[in-house]
Amino acid sequence: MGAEGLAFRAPFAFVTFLVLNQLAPGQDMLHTLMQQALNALQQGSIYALIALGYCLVYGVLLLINFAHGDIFMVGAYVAFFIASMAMGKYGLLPAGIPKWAVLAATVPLTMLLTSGVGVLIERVAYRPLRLKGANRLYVVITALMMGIILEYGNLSILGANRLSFPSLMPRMIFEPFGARITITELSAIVTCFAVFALLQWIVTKTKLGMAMQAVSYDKFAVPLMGIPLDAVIVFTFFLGSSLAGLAGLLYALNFPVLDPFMGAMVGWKAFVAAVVGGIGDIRGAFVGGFLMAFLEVAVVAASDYVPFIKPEMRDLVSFSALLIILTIKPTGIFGKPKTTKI
Amino acid sequence: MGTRITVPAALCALLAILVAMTQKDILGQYGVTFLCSMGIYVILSASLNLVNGYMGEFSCGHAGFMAVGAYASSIAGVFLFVPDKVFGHPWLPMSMSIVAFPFILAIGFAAAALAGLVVAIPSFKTRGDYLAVITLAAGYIVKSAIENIEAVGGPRGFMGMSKVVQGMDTIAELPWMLIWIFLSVTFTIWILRRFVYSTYGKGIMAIHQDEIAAEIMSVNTNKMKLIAFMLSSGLAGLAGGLYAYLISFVNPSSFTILRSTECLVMVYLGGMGSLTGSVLSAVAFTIMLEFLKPLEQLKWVVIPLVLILLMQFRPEGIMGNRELSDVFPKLKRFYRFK
Amino acid sequence: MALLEIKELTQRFGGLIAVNDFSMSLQGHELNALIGPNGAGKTTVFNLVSGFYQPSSGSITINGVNTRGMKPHQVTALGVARTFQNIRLWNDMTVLDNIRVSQHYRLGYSLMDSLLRTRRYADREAAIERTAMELLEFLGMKELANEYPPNLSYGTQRKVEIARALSTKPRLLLLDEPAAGLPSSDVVELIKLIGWIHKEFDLAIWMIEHQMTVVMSLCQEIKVIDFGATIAGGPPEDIRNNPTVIKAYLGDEAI
Amino acid sequence: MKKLLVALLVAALAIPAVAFGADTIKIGFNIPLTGDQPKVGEMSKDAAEMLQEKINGAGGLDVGGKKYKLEFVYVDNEAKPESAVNAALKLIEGDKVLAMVGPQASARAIPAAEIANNNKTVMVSAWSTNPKTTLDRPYVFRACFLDDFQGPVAAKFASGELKAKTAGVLYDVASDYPKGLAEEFKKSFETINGPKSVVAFETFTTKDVDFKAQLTKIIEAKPDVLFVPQYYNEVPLIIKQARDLGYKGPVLGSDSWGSAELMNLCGDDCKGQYFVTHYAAAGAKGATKEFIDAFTAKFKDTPDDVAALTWDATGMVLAAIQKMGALSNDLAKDRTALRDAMSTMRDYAGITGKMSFDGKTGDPVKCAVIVKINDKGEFAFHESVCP
Repeated sequence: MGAEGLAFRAPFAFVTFLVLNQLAPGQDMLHTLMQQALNALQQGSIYALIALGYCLVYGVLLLINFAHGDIFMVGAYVAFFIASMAMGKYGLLPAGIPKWAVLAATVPLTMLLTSGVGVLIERVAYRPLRLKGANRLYVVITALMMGIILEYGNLSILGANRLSFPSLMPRMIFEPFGARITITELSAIVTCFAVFALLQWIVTKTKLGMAMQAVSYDKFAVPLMGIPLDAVIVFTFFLGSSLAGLAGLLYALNFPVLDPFMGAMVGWKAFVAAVVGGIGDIRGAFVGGFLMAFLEVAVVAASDYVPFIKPEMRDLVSFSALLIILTIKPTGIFGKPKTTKI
Repeated sequence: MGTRITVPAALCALLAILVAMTQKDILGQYGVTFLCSMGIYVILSASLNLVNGYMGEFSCGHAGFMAVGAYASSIAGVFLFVPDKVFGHPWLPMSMSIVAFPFILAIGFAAAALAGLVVAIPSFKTRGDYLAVITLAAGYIVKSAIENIEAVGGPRGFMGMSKVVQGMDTIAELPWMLIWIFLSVTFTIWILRRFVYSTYGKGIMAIHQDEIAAEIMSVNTNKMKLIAFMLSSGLAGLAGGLYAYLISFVNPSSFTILRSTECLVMVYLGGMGSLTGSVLSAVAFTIMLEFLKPLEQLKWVVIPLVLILLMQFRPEGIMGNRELSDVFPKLKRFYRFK
Repeated sequence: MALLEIKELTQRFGGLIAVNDFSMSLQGHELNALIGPNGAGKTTVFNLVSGFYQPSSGSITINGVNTRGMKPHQVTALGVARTFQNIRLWNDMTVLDNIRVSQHYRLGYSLMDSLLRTRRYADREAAIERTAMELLEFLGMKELANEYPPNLSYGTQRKVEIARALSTKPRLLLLDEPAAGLPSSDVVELIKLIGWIHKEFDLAIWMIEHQMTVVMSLCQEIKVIDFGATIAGGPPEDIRNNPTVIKAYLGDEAI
Repeated sequence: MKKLLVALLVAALAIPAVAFGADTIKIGFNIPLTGDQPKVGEMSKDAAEMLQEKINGAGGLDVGGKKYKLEFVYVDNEAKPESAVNAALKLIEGDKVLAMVGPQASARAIPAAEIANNNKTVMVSAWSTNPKTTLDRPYVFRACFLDDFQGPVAAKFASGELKAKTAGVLYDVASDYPKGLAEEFKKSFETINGPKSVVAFETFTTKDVDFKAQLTKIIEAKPDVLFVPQYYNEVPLIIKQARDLGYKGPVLGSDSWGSAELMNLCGDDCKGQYFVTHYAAAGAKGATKEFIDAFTAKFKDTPDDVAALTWDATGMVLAAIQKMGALSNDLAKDRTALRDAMSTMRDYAGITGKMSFDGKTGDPVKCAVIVKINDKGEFAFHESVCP
């Protein structure tokens, strides 16, 4: 069976696995399983959204944009300020604008502004190096540095106080099969799937998408083909960063505590997810994100039933699993092995 | 032949001066600790350069190997010299610690080198960014594993190493850690120089520049990768051991991804495939870390900015892949090149 | 005992059969060629012989040793060296270092020797350097020793690559399109060089080449493959007017 | 090798040669102004500056009839162990401080304490709860109670006041403070309510924000109370997610909840919950109230427990200095004298309660306060538990 299959089956595998391990699967048991599956799905959607951003940029430039996690953080902050402004916080707008309107305004603005940040970084930090033909690892390091600058820049401007994100959605809870899911969680999942579909379409069907693939295939031939290289790259960063913005917003809706370092950890994990999925491939990032989440949740959930597995070992087990996947499949789940022509 | 002894002589002189300065209180404990951490950074960046610079892989789990070394040597030391509720009564008298210390460090080296296998073996098949993630995962695994081992205190950390250092003071009141770190730095540079300049070690650069050609031109690539990763992580372990005894306390949170990031930055700042570069950048980096403290938060905006600008102007790092002796050919008169 | 013995060699990539039931043998001092239209599977044969691929079926024996399961560096140690269609020199190493490193399998000292700089290390390094310099001198490239490949002309790079291959002390030298991309003047040069190498060194040369001038003026025997299958073999003049060969190259309407 | 020499010179110059002023007293602060918990550093610094102004405003510290001006030196330890050590040495050697306050978190406090003790300099950590910090270190003290006191207090309150027969615990396994406390709580709760009465003991890792997987398990186990010994930035998320998942029972917290930020972040979810801490902000009286009002007025920010504890830690040091009677200008002698004065401190009336040292350990004997978050979102005094 293909590794794709493996990735898709992982969740079901672990659900059935739990059922089998439970001697008498009662009603509660099933509820819990359902709940855990939902938890993983929701956590995965966040990972996947960020991973998609990594993947887009990588797919085009073969650049690991380590600043992405922090652009995501910027996104959350941007969303915060737009939302608070729209709710009349700074007196620029009258208070009492209905929340749905605020949300409707926040989404596009956040994406737009955040993508601005991303494009700016590309322009001032990455492009000069690229033009100088520096080793790509130097661009990677620059990206790392950019991330740190964003974190501490934020810290020194806004101070150490964490921000509490306003709730832009009613506190509505659905109860499918006895499991519970809030509307914010649901929206995160739905958005993630929608974005994935959209990107798939852009990359495979549209001219720009083709151009993006062309750039990643051969950076030097592309200009000769009359494709505006820089334009494509800028578009890529625009797309990737606006995704980070969207992810930041959804994240903030679900986890309404913002601090300058919120992007770091989730960013690293999303990056790992993207690579395990087969970096450069949209499907890879998507599947990888969910795989990561399902692994993490599985360890916690399974710890009661499997000997030697303690919930404390979550990172240990999940990362070991990913390591093994990469050892068996050296180019990730969707990555196609590079055939070197001799 | 004079060129043989100039460098050793110079080093001995320098060490003598350092020790003298501490005895005369020109150089206080603070200065000593500062130099020590600088030395540890030098070891870290030089050792990582072997993999990231000379072999051209992107390992970002160096902190993990450092952690293994730190814990291994700490446990060894405590096991031998310190009464501990987990590791029982000391086996040797305090005064022996000075004799045992090299072996304690060696244990750290060995343990970390073994841990290096976790990355080395996948590297046979997995390369590039995928290998990068394997190293990243390895780092997380080590940290998470230590957090789960109660015997070494889990997240509460592990201590008692100070006793071992005090044991040395019973022989003579000298800045022992400074001496050990000085020797270790020398050892690291010495071993790496000799390795990368031998035709044997050049196999690693061959892998970097064209793995297929290397393999077909009779370089046993898997073996070379194994050596590179184990040597690199081993030296990281050495640095870890020294760190543990310098701080006399280890806990998992000092070996996070951030520490690995620092190592990466130093390697690329110095230049891939330049030991001189690694040393330079490590020194520069530690100095920046210490002397920009007054800036508080802004320090971490300034340092990255400086580095980014540096890379804009020198996209190949401070030294590129050149060494001191390439920049000042005259120096070759004073020490043996290659 | 034959130097190289290939029996019913077959290589499949998924559905595609790159090499089909290919057999041949070299006694030890031939200068033969393997020709065929693009995508005929010539390079695949070389990759199989140099151990870069594992054959799907069939056997390759070098001096009576079956190379199945061997890694390329082991095969090289058996005395098989090769050059590449598109030059694969180590560009950040001097010409001298290129030729040094390619002697890796017979350095004759261990890691420890290199770290401790033992007497053995010193002797062997000296020997390796000597061999390298001698080889360069022999090929009239002594003054290039400390040049970096990218600074050299394409033709010279080819020459260096051949020198690097020779430095592994091969019994069998595989040349993959040595004349590819060379100006005609250099081609004449190259023909001379190959012939001279074949005369001076005790080895067999087996080359893939498209330029018939090279093949015709040098080779004793020529094997022609198309779609992985052997379609003809024999001395140059036979091949030159063999209808199947012409058909393979030019298609039916040529006749 | 040249570089080492250069570095050496730089380092040698780096050590500020500060003379030990005759009529000033220097106290060093080894606090995380940067790193991953800058808020802690900020709060500590604010509290210290306030105290300094207060004393110097009154003409200085009166030691045996002689007024001394206070000079506070703040060094950033970047929340890194090695920087904490450097900072400690810098303060002790370079700045020649009489005593050092901080580092706050145990991971930094333990190595720094080693330095302080070896250099025979008094160090007071405000909120390091790890036993190792003061263990066999006569010169090291702390201003907060330990896990093995707080844990039982929480357990007793849970099973008494909250009538809990079973409890669930969610804590950060990678951070030593919550881990220690969670284990202490488990131990004493199970001694009260019998083995296995802690029905769920779940963990996560620092910087996690999604606790649903763990909470789902906890809720499945149906505990009467949920104990969350976590920091104020994690608590809001934990409680919100617990409620979303349908948990209706009470949530019990620890002193790490005690920050004004908690309510900004948590909102209504936290109202009606209890937590164990050092002092109650709302309805506070006397010195405590003064402190809170002054702090809020000065920094537009309600002080959290770090601020309060730093205030007390520093206050204790100053009290001990006064107790010494007089300062000889021999630093080593004064430091030792200060140590003796500290270790015999009795009933120091701090804003976080009375503190005493028994002369043997550096751990204070002090009372804990249980606070209820009332409907106005204030931390209201509920009861006080003493050892």
